[in-house]
Amino acid sequence: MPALDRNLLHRFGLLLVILLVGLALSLWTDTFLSLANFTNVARQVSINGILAVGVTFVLLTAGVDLSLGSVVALSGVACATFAHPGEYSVFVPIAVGLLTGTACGLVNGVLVTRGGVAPFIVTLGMMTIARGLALIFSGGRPVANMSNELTALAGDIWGIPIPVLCFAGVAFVAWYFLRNFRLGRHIYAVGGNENAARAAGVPVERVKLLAYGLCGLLTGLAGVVLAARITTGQPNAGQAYELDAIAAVVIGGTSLAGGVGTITGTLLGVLLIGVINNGLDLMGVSSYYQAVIKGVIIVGAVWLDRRQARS
Amino acid sequence: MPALDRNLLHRFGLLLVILLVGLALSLWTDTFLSLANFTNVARQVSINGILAVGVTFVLLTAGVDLSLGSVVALSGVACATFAHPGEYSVFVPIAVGLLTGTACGLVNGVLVTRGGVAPFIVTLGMMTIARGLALIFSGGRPVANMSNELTALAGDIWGIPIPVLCFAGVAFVAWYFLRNFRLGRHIYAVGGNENAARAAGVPVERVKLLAYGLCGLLTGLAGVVLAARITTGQPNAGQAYELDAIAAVVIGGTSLAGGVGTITGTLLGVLLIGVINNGLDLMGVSSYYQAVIKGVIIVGAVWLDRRQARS
Amino acid sequence: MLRALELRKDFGGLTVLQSTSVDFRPGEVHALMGENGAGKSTLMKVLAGLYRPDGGHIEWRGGHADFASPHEALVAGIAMIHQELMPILDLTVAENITLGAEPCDRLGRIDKEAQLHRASELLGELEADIDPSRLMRTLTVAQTQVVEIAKALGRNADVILMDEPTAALSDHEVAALFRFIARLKARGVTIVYTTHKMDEVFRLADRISVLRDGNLVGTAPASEMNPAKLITMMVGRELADVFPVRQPPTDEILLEVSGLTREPSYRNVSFQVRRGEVVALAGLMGAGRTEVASAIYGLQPASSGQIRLNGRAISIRNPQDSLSAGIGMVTEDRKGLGLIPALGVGQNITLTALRNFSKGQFLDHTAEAAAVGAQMAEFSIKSSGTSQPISQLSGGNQQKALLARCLLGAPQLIILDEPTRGIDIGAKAEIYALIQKLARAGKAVLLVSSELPEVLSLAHRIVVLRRGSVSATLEATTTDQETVLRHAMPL
Amino acid sequence: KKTEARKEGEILIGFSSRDLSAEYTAKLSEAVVDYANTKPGVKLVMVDAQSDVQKQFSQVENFIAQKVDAIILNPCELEASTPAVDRIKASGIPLVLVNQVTKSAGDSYIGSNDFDAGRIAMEAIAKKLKGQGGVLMLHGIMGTSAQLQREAGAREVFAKYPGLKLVDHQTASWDRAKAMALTENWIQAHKGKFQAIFAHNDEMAMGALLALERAGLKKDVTVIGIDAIAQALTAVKEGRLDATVFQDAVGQGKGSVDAALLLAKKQPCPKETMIPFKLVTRDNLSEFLK
Ligand SMILES: Nc1ncnc2c1ncn2[C@@H]1O[C@H](COP(=O)(O)OP(=O)(O)OP(=O)(O)O)[C@@H](O)[C@H]1O
Ligand SMILES: Nc1ncnc2c1ncn2[C@@H]1O[C@H](COP(=O)(O)OP(=O)(O)OP(=O)(O)O)[C@@H](O)[C@H]1O
Ligand SMILES: [Mg+2]
Ligand SMILES: [Mg+2]
Repeated sequence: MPALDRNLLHRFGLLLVILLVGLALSLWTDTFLSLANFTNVARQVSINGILAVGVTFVLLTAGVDLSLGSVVALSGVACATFAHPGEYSVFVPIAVGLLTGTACGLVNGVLVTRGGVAPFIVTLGMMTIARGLALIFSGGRPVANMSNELTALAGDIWGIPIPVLCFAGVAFVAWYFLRNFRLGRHIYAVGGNENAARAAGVPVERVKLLAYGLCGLLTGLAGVVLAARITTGQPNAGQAYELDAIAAVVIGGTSLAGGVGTITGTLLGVLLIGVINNGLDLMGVSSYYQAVIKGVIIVGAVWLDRRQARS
Repeated sequence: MPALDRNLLHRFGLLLVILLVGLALSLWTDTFLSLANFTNVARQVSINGILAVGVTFVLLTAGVDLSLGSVVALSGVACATFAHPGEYSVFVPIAVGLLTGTACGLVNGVLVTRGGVAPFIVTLGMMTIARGLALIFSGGRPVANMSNELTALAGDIWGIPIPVLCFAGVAFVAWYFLRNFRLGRHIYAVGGNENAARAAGVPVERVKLLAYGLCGLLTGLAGVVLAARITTGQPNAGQAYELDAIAAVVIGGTSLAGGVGTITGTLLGVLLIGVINNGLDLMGVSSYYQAVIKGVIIVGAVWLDRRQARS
Repeated sequence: MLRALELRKDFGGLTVLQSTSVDFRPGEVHALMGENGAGKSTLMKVLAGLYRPDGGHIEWRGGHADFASPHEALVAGIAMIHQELMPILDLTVAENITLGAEPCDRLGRIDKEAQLHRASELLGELEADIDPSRLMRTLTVAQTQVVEIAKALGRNADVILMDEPTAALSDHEVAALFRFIARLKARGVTIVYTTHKMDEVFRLADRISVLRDGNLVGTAPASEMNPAKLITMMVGRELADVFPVRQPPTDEILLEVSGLTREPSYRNVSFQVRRGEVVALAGLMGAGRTEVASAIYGLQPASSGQIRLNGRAISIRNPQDSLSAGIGMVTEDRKGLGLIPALGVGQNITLTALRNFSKGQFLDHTAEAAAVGAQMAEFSIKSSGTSQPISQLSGGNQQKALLARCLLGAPQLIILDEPTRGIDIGAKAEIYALIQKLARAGKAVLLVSSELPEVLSLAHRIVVLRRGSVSATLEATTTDQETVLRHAMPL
Repeated sequence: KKTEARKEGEILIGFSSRDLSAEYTAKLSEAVVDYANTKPGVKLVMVDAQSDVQKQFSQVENFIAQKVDAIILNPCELEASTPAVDRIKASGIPLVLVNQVTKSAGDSYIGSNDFDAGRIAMEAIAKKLKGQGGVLMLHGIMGTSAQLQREAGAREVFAKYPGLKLVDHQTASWDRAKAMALTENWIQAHKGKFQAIFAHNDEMAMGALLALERAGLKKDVTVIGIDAIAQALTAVKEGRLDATVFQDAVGQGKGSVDAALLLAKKQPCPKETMIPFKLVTRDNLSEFLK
């Protein structure tokens, strides 16, 4: 569909900024341009990437999910609780983590669709509730002593980090789903004009529930991957992850008003944030200035992107 | 105008929840129902209240401001820098704080209107930029040694805390402005349907700029009041204040899609959050459970409110 | 086979439909007539499952039908073309047309070939030249309406409810739609049809039901009806001649447009409008009428050309410029460029002229309320109060409110783009009278309308556009429908 | 030109600070940077993990990619930062841990034990109250190592003195304004039932102090914090704050840079350098004011 294929070209401004930043970094540092560092960047963006793909579904329906970070923590704690060595098969903690995330997502979805409460409020509530639950379940202490099978999830296969493979897989499936599946197109329709979608017989409530559920599932996955990476279920992990994830999606051209956006855009947004973080570290920019520069680049990138999209 | 006056009745569900929570607290604790505690609650909500009133303007234009917390910190630092005893008159630090906030707000406004960048991205950028600037200007250390004249701003007049008076004054002026000023009406029109407002001759860009500027001014005020209250300009103050402020506004019935909402609603939202925080502390609920209960009450209150508004 | 039995619908205490019973027969075109706000759209929305009735019930194929959502009604075989255009702007035309009924494989994947094919087939039947892979966002209002029609027709429903489907269409598309309706009829499909265009009713309808204030006045075969009788039933009184007499214009030129160009929409457009004159811009759909009018009002400034008002060249970059120069406009895109949905009717009406009701920045609520009251009475706008959100008004009343907004600013030049779209016959007559009154008062009116009778009877002169260029300027009194059409048709 | 290209023989040290917005870590980090600047031929790159384990992990990976000569890590967490430490050890780059241990040991550890800090502060309170009275405790962000260990240290003291009662405890997230509001609420709820407040850091202690002073209750209540930040020291000097617990930020900072340099030059270096916490009261204040 032109509406989608156009996207890469459409996001040309963003690609340009990423390339420019990359070029600058290659010139300034002798460490940026290396396979090892690219693997690094890929690994570092994978958790934010998985979250960003998940929240893309929700943002496309004109919703929002502020609970990502807390649900990452809760799923991580839930997963770690069942991941002590020799207790269960490795699939149990993974399933528990994914189910926890999905459950939170579905609760959000039900409150939004049946309860008619604004997504901002529902997910803000879930943000504090999930954090509280993570602290309660873990007794406020990190859940450690995870089995090697589970922490191996943060390792490599064929030299590629598994989190990166997860992210790539998730992104591909999401892209294919949104592009080719009826339900995927309905997500756009609901976000684009809810009344029109309903009048055309689209089951609006079910579509929204699906979007929140999928977002929850991917949040659970991010929680499991994070727990594997840091080898603990950390009840205070994931602080403000939702902001980075939503920022990546919006940078990638998805409208907070719903109905517009693509997974390729989201990937570019995730990449931009990852490259900036990596590059500023490599350049040894002082952290205070890092904050300022990061803010300026993000606003500048989006400005450039929109400017060329208009022209 | 009835569209505004309807509000209190309209927000009846919210009022009901506040009264219920208040009643429960009066029965459970013997400390909630006292003048001293009411003064307490009023003092504690005043900073969030000032921010909430400010961000109401922005939300009404269908924008958003995520930079509130960071700008509070930056304005506080700026104010404290000029507030050392015996250096300047007390008006200088106050003016500096207010101007800093206003400047940040105007920059947000210009980027949104002239730059055409989504408010979410602009203010997310400002969030990290202002935080970075606050850290740079203060060298990362709290700016202490403030004059008594300035810290007296957190004291009382006639037994009423000055922050509460500030909040009350700000709320009244904002209420009057939105109700009785042409520009106030224009803010609603722009948020309700930007294109239609433009076609009807409303100077859309100027109206938005004004909204962001006013929000910035009030954020600066909140920064000054906070600095006076904690007797320092704290570069890491105000973390996540934007979430509490926006939550209060949305709880009060303002739509994130713009064009709908009132200051009275915002006041009720601020009050609800304040009463919950105060009450849970008074009851000695454990931190973990506080988070869960707070989330449930907020979602529940909004759910009840919307349910009765529909019926 | 479809029956409404004592249906009642309330909106927060206001009863909009009171015990209305109508039955619709297979293979008939049943016209639903009534004034603005009579409850036609509401009745249709109840039948289509969009609203739940507050009383009575629907009988469908001999059984009780209780549709919880449009989805259920569609599955049962009832589709609706909504009066309110509901495009999903960022999806393609094909996706909009097949929305909710996409051709899929077993896994739920969309067959995009089939989707495009289905869309072009439907558009072809409606004789509309729209590329189905275009984004909805790039369509004009008229094209959007064609897509809405195709969307409903594509559901292969047994009952199709059509709520003012032709409001934004020009004769060519209307004719194509009517041919389509004839084919549907032959297949035994029931059509429930609402319109404010009298001629259509008598061309199409087998039976006519008239609603007034939510009550059914009566149902009769079309053959037993005539326009005068129908109007009397609708309005409750007889209506004098619809078109008032024209007064000759003055010689004083108020607006002079020369060489207005904005490729690819229009080029080198020049014409004049005198005080006291009504000039119509005529042309086929997509000829560029709306774009020329928007350029004069500043919504989409021209890239070159000159606009002179009262002999002075003025630069118009946005509506603020044109409003302060004394130009007002009612746009054709009521929802996109007109309504502020959440604000009350009153606040919508005073939005443009708010300065007149304020001292400095302070609003004078008393003066504002008085002006609102006067305008609502003058335009007989029906609402439950001045603070009722304008989005809750019936389509026609919304249109009247926007007219009231435009005229409250007392502009010298009034641009009206499809001003009577969706307005009932009684109100139309009032608007026609108003246009002549404005002309008589020395104002100038630039009228864009797709209804040729309207153009011919109201305007003094007609500027015909053909693919963005002026093909003729005709004196209304000495020309006729055929001449205008000949100049409008592509060569 | 690659401005960052390393000069011949220059030693490059990577330093990841836990959180520069926390005053104690900011002071520590500043000491690290300042001290490294005084060493010729040494270049130090500092990054801020903002209390995010995962972010710090990424920063460590970036250091490894840069092939730095040594890494100074101020870990965010005891458990969760362990993989980052393991990754560094696998890369063979010398590692100095400062101020916080992890499950895996580095090549050298410079620091002190948060458990002790909590214990010392609570002991001081117990002594002041003569083992009898109500205490309120202000927690840091729940679940962080510092919060957990400072609480554990304090709890040990409660176990020792049955007369000490923990009246209420609640998190104020290391934040002064939050601590102030919380203390105001506690004054309503528990007026007269508490004689001391123990705050997990000085920021919160200052907040509690301001709330008590505003309510005119300071004279009845002992307030003790941890970290000995500048304002706390001033407050101790003015007799407003009863005590704070000094953690030698400058000592830790210098020690970690020295250790990193030794390790980078492949010279022997002590496995562990403990820099003890010290209680700061009015009596011994002069030792700690520069
Ligand atoms: N959602 C709503 N809430 C409140 N009132 C409504 C709502 N929808 C419609 N109404 C009211 O119901 C009445 C009938 O509206 P309806 O749209 O059915 O009229 P209509 O006959 O279709 O008129 P028109 O010819 O102008 O389209 C109007 O007075 C309108 O204000
Ligand atoms: N928003 C838009 N984006 C792209 N093209 C547009 C847009 N609006 C109009 N056009 C194109 O500009 C041309 C002129 O459209 P315009 O709306 O002025 O026609 P019109 O004569 O007023 O017809 P009608 O109003 O009956 O559709 C058409 O070819 C149309 O496709
Ligand atoms: Mg209607
Ligand atoms: Mg037109």
